[in-house]
Amino acid sequence: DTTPLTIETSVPFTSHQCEAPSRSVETTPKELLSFFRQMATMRRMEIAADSLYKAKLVRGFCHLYDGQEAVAIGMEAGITKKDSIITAYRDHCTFLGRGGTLLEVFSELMGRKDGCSHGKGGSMHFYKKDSGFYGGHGIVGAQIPLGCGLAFAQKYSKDETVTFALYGDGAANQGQLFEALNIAALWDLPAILVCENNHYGMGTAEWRAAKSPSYYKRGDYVPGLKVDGMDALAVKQACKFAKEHALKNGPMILEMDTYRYHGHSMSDPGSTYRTRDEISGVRQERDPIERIRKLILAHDLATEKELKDIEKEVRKEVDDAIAKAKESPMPEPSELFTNVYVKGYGVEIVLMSHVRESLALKYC
Amino acid sequence: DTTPLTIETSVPFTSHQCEAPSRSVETTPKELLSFFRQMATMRRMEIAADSLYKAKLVRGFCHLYDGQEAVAIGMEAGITKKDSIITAYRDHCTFLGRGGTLLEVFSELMGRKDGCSHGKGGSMHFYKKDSGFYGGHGIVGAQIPLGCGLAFAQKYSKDETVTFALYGDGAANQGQLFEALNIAALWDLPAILVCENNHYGMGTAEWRAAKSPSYYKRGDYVPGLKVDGMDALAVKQACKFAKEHALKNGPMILEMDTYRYHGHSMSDPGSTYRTRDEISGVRQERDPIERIRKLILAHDLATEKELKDIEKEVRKEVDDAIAKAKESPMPEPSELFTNVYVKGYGVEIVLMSHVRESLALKYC
Amino acid sequence: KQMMVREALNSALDEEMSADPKVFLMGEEVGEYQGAYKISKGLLEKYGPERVLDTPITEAGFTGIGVGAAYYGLKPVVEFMTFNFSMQAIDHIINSAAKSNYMSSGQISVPIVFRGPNGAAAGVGAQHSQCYAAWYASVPGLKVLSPYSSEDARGLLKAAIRDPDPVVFLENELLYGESFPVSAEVLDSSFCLPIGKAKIEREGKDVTITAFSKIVGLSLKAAEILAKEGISAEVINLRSIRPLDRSTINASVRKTNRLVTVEEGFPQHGVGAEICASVIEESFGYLDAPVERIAGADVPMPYAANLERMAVPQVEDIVRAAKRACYRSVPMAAAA
Amino acid sequence: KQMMVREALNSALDEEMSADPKVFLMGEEVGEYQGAYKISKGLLEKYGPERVLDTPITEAGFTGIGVGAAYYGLKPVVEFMTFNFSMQAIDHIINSAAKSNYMSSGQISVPIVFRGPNGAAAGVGAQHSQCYAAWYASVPGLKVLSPYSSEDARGLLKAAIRDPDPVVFLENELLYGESFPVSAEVLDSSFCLPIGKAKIEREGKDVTITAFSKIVGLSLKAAEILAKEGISAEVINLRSIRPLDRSTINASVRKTNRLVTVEEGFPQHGVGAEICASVIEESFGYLDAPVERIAGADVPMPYAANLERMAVPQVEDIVRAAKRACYRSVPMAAAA
Ligand SMILES: Cc1ncc(C[n+]2csc(CCOP(=O)(O)OP(=O)(O)O)c2C)c(N)n1
Ligand SMILES: Cc1ncc(C[n+]2csc(CCOP(=O)(O)OP(=O)(O)O)c2C)c(N)n1
Ligand SMILES: [Mg+2]
Ligand SMILES: [Mg+2]
Repeated sequence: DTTPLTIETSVPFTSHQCEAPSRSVETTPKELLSFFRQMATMRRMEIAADSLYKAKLVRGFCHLYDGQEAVAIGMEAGITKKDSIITAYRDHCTFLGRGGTLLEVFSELMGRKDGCSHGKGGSMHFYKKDSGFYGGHGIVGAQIPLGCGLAFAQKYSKDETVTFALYGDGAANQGQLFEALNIAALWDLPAILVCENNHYGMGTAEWRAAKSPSYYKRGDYVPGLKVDGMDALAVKQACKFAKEHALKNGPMILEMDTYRYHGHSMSDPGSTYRTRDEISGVRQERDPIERIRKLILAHDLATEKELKDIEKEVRKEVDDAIAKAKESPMPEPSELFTNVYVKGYGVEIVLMSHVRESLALKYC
Repeated sequence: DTTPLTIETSVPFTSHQCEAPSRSVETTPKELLSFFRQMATMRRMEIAADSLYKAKLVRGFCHLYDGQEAVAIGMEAGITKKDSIITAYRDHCTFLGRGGTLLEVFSELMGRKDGCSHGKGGSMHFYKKDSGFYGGHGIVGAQIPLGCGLAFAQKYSKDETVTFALYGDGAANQGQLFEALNIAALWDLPAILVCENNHYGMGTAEWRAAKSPSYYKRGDYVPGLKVDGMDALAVKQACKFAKEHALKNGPMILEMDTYRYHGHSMSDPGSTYRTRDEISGVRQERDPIERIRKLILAHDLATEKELKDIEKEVRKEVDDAIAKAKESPMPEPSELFTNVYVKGYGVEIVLMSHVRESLALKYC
Repeated sequence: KQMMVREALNSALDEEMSADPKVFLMGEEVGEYQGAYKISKGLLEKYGPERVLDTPITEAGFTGIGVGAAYYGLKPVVEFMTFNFSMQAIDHIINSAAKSNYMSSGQISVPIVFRGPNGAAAGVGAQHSQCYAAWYASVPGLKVLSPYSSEDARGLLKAAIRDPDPVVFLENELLYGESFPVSAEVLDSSFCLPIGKAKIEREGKDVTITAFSKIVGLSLKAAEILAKEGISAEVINLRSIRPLDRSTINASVRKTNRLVTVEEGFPQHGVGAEICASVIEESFGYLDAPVERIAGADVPMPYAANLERMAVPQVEDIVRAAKRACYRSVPMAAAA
Repeated sequence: KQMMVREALNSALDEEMSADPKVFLMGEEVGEYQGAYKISKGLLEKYGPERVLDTPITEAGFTGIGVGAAYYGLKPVVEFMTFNFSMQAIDHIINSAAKSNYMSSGQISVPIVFRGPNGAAAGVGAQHSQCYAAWYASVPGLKVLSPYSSEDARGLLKAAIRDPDPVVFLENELLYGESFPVSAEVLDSSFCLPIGKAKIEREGKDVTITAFSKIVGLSLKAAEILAKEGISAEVINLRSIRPLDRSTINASVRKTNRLVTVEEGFPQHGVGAEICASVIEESFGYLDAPVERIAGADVPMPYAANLERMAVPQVEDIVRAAKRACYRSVPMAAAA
């Protein structure tokens, strides 16, 4: 059902150096239902990742996105797959939003062949270049200049597309943000810097890490918008607006006011530096999925039962993907040495593998 | 002669997030005459360094400060030697302002024993810790966090002193400025960030390197002042003001509008990216020494002849210092291995000197 | 008595902070969160926010601030959540810290410690697993320590904090939770180890094995296996990568005539290469077999468990290398 | 025909930019100023400001932008005014560039060149004189080249730009103004050298000398002096530090049975240490004398001319080391 529907954003946009877009967002029943399904999938996926981690099937770091789904979903609704996205280590849902599959997610998390990085990247390093997703970066802040570089290449190639570079409130203090933003502004790069402000960088509340937590004003001289990041429609509106702006005038900053329900990563209970009340308050009042559920019900686009069914379907999809991922084999031992260089180790490239002869003995 | 005298600054201060100090600056005949003498010394010293360089007695990089003298002089007049100063590679005059001697300057420039770093530092690495001068840094921007660190230590030690960290307009775009400023503001450090805006970073005009060349507004949330850096009295007023502010409220930014007459360093003719007219215009209208000369004459504090005599004396002092520096010996060969560590190479520290046995053979 | 490495580090910090008011700790999450790996647990409470400082995630900025504070005479301990993030601040470690005393002819000393976990943890992938021992230890002006046991951790960290020069202190996340026996001497607050001295963890006569950090443990296990097969391995715990204890290493090789170097980092220009060169320079005539160099595989760290295991040295690799060194007296190339 | 290294680099950039519209140049002062060392002279005029980009002095920012552009498929050439400043950007070189192809299992290749002068110039002091060859060449995912002559400069820079992987290209300021003879082949726009292959600059049979960049020149001078004294030295110009051409080095040592490694960088974990280890691993039985390692002195670079001269290898150091390697068959330690 694609009958147009206009819905007001939860709160007005706050703008800096620009006029805010309208609060009335165009959507369709179809879009709302797909928002619901996709966000439910993301939520379910992250909960499942949590369980897999606890079952020791996922190793190392694992940063979950539940609570922040509206950013990934709303952004995709406002742009196309020709636009580029780059983000940090909290990348599972961003990858899914770009068209990645549950099987790729779970396989990667478990270090299997069918993972989006064939098991070589892990939780923090998902990519999907064919639809413009450039990772998945583990170093706080690094993706911001990298994203501006993607935007540079888009402009250089006259592609008329833009890049969204996502980072956290903690990352927003990084010097490389200021360096990249200055260059992006000097060169009018079609870069949108998206600060996913979930109000904590690990255990540090935003105000303890930033003298000025107005992230949408980070570059004095660059227009910015503060957006309710729990409202997928507001995110969509803002991203559309920012894309148009960026193609014409260069960079823009979007601050998404959002929240992560989980701790920072699996080793963080997430409850020592914030109250349980704070978390449950957000869940009750601002949850991005519930917001869409209410809209759907209020506009009679589906029944409660239908939505529950979608959730059931989603749960099954996730379970099926996990089952399949568990059957995906570990990468071949020989994969240890592939992809270090594009052309692999040819005659020209002397691998020092004999340094650990054992490897050669065991696997080559 | 220390009768108080009140003089108006050349132009009003422009302020950001604070109220500007008064344009009326208290001074004395004595101070003005000492400004004149000191700035004349600095000017002469830099011109002499230029000649020594051309005579191949100075090697490597050599960044001259002529044109910017009022910043060094005015700053010293506003603070005490218990306050700390840290700057970049353009450090000869800052060192002199802190009480360093001409002999130390020229000896260091020629790599001699009597240099302030015993010949081991060179032009870019002057220090005078006993009067709070912490160098002399070659990496653009590095001195900014370092300076905030000095301020941290001052506060930690409850010394009631402040640090002035000087950097150029080019350096002002460095990410580490934003990182350090944020921390300085969060921790209320008594740090004053002084941007010596001479309008070029090497061959790049400020507007080509900075989307927003309002350096005194660099940190949104931190008070800033734009100062005529060619007016030693304005600089003094601003530095006093900033020191008071910083002790009470934490960091502040001062942008000194100044100019370098020489090229960036000795290899830069300094005339490809700016017009000769621009340079001579500044010389004629804004020269910091001429400004003080005029004030002295206008207030009848000395005659033209007396000022000329000072200049002659200064010239002689410089020549004498050079002569003496030329007689200063090269550092002892054994100095190659001293000061790598505080305690030198004891039994515990295995130097790999045998790697170049020749050294040992030749000198040890 | 047993002590965890985590406790050893924590107590060393605690004691040095209590002994010297100039010592302070800064870094991400070191205060209210008690440290990402809980190394600084309790210190904020004990020493207050003036001496235990939570920083924003801005390594270049806070490291520069730490170094500046050291210029002034304080004794900062800067924690990197892991040393991978020290690359954002490496210019300050090298150009601002290591070189200042020299450039200033001794005016500006830099008594600072940079510490945190280094090298591979478990399953954290390519960007979070690099070993920086060889890089930092190549730089004159720095000292580089890497503890293995709780004794090392206590004695070396205390030495690092008391030292007047910049020290890079490379810990290992996987050791934090390991327990080691500690003597009363080690537990005494005056305990301190010398910088630049290796420790012979196990004496032996047939082959020398050099290692540092976590790999010392693997080497000791390898030595046990080798003992069962009649090979007596001497295991050297380097403790200090710079200065490198060339004399202990060479003395051992002159005794055993065989050398296996082991490390987790990348092979090229690694610690093993340096040790090999040091031994060739000083004890060439004593070597009865080519030096065996075991290192991390020459690839970015893969995530998958099977690949990761292949990428880092295992006990069996050390055993095999030691056997090669002992049984074979012809050059390796000829055997290969 | 003679050609300066500066011209060789400039023409290589020019030709590759003209051949491939995806190639662009960015860095400080590369455009309007024509390059701090005039390597990019004329390129702005020829290719316009879209392809020759002056950046602010913000290495982390512009390097990250370069790497991002390479992710997208462009072929950036990023100039560092000197490699000392690359430390501000090193996280992007290592974590963003070197590891991406691996972490993404081949999805995100990074065809980028990082270039600029490396190592000591003359009289520029401790912060401006460091050699980064050993650091970068320790990192899997990077290739590291270091040209000596104009032929090298042209052939290797063209190879670097055409290569699909991130290449660190280490020039030397003191060579920019040096002229070398070049053949017609070298001047042809199709000229390109293989990455990973060393060049034997001078054949010899008594001792092998390995060197790269400016030191190749000193080594050739040393070889001449040695020749007069009846010692025939083989001089290997490494050209590529990573991959290191182990086979050429080992083949030479198997012939000469003696090895002197020379470099300007710090000794510990240096290129010499690696070469020594490589030869011990592959040709242990062939060595008739301990490997002689010549490196920069293990100190920050002093400014004073006399100290600076002592801090960097001189021709006489190489000659002396080669003689030691040739005349002495007892271990060095015994001789010392
Ligand atoms: C340069 C660097 N420093 C430290 C870390 C460790 N670290 C990983 S995530 C994180 C917190 C980041 O917080 P924020 O930017 O708000 O993103 P969020 O996790 O909330 O999405 C820290 C400190 C890192 N990965 N990189
Ligand atoms: C990180 C770094 N990048 C580049 C350089 C080379 N460099 C030295 S000075 C300079 C220009 C600095 O300009 P500015 O900050 O305006 O100071 P000014 O020289 O005008 O006093 C540059 C690019 C450096 N020293 N450090
Ligand atoms: Mg956050
Ligand atoms: Mg300037």
